[in-house]
Amino acid sequence: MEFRNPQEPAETLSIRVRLFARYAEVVGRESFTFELPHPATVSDVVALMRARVPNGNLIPEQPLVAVNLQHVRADRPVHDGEELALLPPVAGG
Amino acid sequence: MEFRNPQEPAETLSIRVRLFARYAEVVGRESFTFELPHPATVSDVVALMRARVPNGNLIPEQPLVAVNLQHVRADRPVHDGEELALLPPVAGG
Amino acid sequence: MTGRSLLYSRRLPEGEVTFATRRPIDLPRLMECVAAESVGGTAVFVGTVRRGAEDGPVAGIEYSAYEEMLDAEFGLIVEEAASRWPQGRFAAQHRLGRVPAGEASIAVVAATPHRAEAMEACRYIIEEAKKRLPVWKKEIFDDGATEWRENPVKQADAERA
Amino acid sequence: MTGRSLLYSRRLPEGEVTFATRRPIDLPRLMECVAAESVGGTAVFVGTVRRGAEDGPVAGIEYSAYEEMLDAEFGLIVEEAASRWPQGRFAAQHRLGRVPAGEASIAVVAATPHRAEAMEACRYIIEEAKKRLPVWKKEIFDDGATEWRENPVKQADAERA
Repeated sequence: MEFRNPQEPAETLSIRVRLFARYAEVVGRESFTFELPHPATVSDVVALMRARVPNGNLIPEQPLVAVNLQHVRADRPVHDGEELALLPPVAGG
Repeated sequence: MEFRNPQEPAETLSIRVRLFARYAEVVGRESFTFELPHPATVSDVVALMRARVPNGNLIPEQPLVAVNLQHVRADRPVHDGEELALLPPVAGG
Repeated sequence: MTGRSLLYSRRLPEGEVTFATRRPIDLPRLMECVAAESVGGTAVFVGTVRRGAEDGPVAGIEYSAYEEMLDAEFGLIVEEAASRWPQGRFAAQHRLGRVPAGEASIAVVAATPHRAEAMEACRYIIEEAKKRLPVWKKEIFDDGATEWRENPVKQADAERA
Repeated sequence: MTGRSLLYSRRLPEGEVTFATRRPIDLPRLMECVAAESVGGTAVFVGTVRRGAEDGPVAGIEYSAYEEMLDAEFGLIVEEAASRWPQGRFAAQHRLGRVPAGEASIAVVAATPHRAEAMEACRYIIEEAKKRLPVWKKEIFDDGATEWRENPVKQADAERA
């Protein structure tokens, strides 16, 4: 029988991943939503995506990632409902 | 009786002095022509002008001078018929 | 809020010029934005799509962006410039979508009381923009072939995040 | 040849734009002059007459020059820039006569394949122009008073000649 403390975060995290430019092109889509067990980090989400999505392995193991419009580190914990943006090396200007 | 070698330069130099901006304003004219004995340097011409021209002493003893559109040093010899431009400190742009 | 940002001088009314634009860059308009009685020097940088690339004649470049983050990151860059050059007035645009060869993809304008700061601020903004803005480009060649182009990344920058 | 000079990129037809001008500076025209397929970066500096000077509100500045030497000296500066940045294309104008506050007195445009050189070349040209061009300015205040203004001269520069 499962006991769950209501103060604790959900056991399962729902994370949306957005892909841009070349990354979107290689996997043929601009976004995915993944469920994964709590706790998880940015790099866990990336690893899951690389394993699950066709051609996901063409995306680097440590891409630039932004959450809430800011760059984040690979070891940052992710929270339920967050959106991760995977950014290819930039090429503005 | 005077003997003069035709290969030698004229005994007297005729030099035109042009003045610009503040220098022209202080002496009230934009050009003068001076006669002075050969040999002479740029600084001899400036000294003559400072002595002869009303308010000439308000022009510095060593102003910037250009001949043939190029800056020259105060000890440069002057040649008959040359034009010396006396340039106040520049203020372009 | 895609492509609809304020930015530029903090003294300008919001929304006058948007940073991201799908139309040709309007440099005279950007220069009007920064004009002021206090301004003695205005420095501008304009980046243009070059026709002659390494792999053949380029017809144009298709620029795409993470637009919300583009606005946010450019806002940060302008804030940084404004704190380094408090009297500075700044305006910029980045064009998105297809930009034909010969046309401008980015313009940065920095105006300050004296000339040295204008040039330094302009350079700061363009260098940071090149490193940080989430913009990507795909070269389109005359024969229709395309190729993603990435700016050279220094290791130190890659590890910054 | 007063005010009628060639200059600019050595690749431009002579006489297209004169360096010294008594009309408002035409920046779009200068930028057209340097445009080319090879250009990836264009840097611009515009110097503007400031309204707020130390001694009161400035209505304008009266610029005068030794015009033949202005052309020659600016030609030298452009030659120097062309030898340092052989792929560079350069254009510039200096306005003479009375320039009202808020209007441009000088503009320098430098275009190169890549951005760093464009900004460096533009800066080289404007800094040399400020030090070397035989141009003088008289500030005209709102009350009609006037005052000659000279750029600060470093001793090393004064001794150069």
